Amino acid sequence: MARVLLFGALRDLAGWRERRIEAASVSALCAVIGQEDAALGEALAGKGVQVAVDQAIVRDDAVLADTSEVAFLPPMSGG
Amino acid sequence: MARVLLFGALRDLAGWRERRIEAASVSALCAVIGQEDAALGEALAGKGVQVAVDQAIVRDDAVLADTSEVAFLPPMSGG
Amino acid sequence: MSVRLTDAPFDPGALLSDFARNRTETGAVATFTGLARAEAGATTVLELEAYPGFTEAQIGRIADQACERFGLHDLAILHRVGRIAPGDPIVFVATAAGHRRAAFEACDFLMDYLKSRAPFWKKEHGPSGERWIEPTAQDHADRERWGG
Amino acid sequence: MSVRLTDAPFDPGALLSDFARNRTETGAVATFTGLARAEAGATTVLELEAYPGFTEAQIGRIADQACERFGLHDLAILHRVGRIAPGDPIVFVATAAGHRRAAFEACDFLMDYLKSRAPFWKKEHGPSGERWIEPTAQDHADRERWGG
Repeated sequence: MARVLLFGALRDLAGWRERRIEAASVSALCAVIGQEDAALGEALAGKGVQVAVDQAIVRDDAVLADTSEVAFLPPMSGG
Repeated sequence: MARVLLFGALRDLAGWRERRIEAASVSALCAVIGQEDAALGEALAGKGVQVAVDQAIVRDDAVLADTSEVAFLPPMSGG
Repeated sequence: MSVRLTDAPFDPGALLSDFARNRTETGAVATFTGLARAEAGATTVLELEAYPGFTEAQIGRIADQACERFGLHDLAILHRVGRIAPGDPIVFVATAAGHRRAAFEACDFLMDYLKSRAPFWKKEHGPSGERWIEPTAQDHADRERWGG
Repeated sequence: MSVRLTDAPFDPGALLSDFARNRTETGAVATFTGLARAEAGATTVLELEAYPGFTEAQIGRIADQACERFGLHDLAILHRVGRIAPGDPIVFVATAAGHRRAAFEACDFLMDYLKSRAPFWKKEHGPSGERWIEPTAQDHADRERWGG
């Protein structure tokens, strides 16, 4: 099962920061999450949200392994 | 007699840093200095040399008092 | 070159002292320090979140770009995470170059990147609640000055 | 606002520590430190001369202009005079503003002025003798970016 991490506003919306979820790809993972929490599913597909698998930015069709770390990154702002 | 100050390359050229010289105006002062040291006189009239009387930048026809401090300022470079 | 995160308060002056020391060919050191603003009481605490490992790596890539683009001799970036009180430093960037134009521009470039592209998420806590901050239109426009 | 000359070595970091402390509405502090370069052994000592009183007053006028033009909260300028060894700081400029663009631009503006218009005279001493330094064409072009 992939290790799923949420950051920023996504974490507040979901009410969790980290979970293990079974999915074969990023898009499949988003579908699983969306079935359980429609608002979160919509937010994950929202404008400006990037996805990193094992700390590299990927496209939505990226394949997941059992040991993958998947992070959903809303718009960033430092400094 | 006015107190005359030289800075930067002008001081090296003249071989002095400060002298008292009698003159009624800046242009008269330059003439007095030029009679004694032609190279220095030419340098004082050179491009980019500014003149300050009592720490304010003036034109060459500025009048001098007995207590005036006259400074010849070659091109500046800090930092 | 140093890129670090810290969850403890830091003194930007101590970082500059270290950074400027023992440089005999560096004519120019520019720094930027970002401080948490109180916004006249509207912000009581700023909360900064990073993605440990990923955040440093992403900043490191931009730091490499800056070194090459501006011919830097060195740079240092320290970014605070966690809960930050008004007046405390959030970020410190220092750049070293032969001449001042490169040092200034590289520092400016790095800050524009940190403000709008670096993996941080920022929440303001205040008397009227909390809100997540996103880069402003100005932040995006600032970054676009550099292309890419 | 502080504008000072010193004939003793100084630590730019100590100045930044003081400058950045106790500011709860200043989001941005930019600094510039100019260091004497060894020029690979060609320069053994840099000698900086000022016109005491006049020099501080002239810098002060430009500092006032910078405060108004960029809406600064504060600024500090310390300029070394006398004989300066390679690696030693020559000048330190710090600017404080609400946001980073104003802090960066004011710091840049002040340095362009100091390089080409402030009443200092600079001589390089090296193994091949000594020479007076005048502003470069680049220094003049840099200053002209700001008008006036």
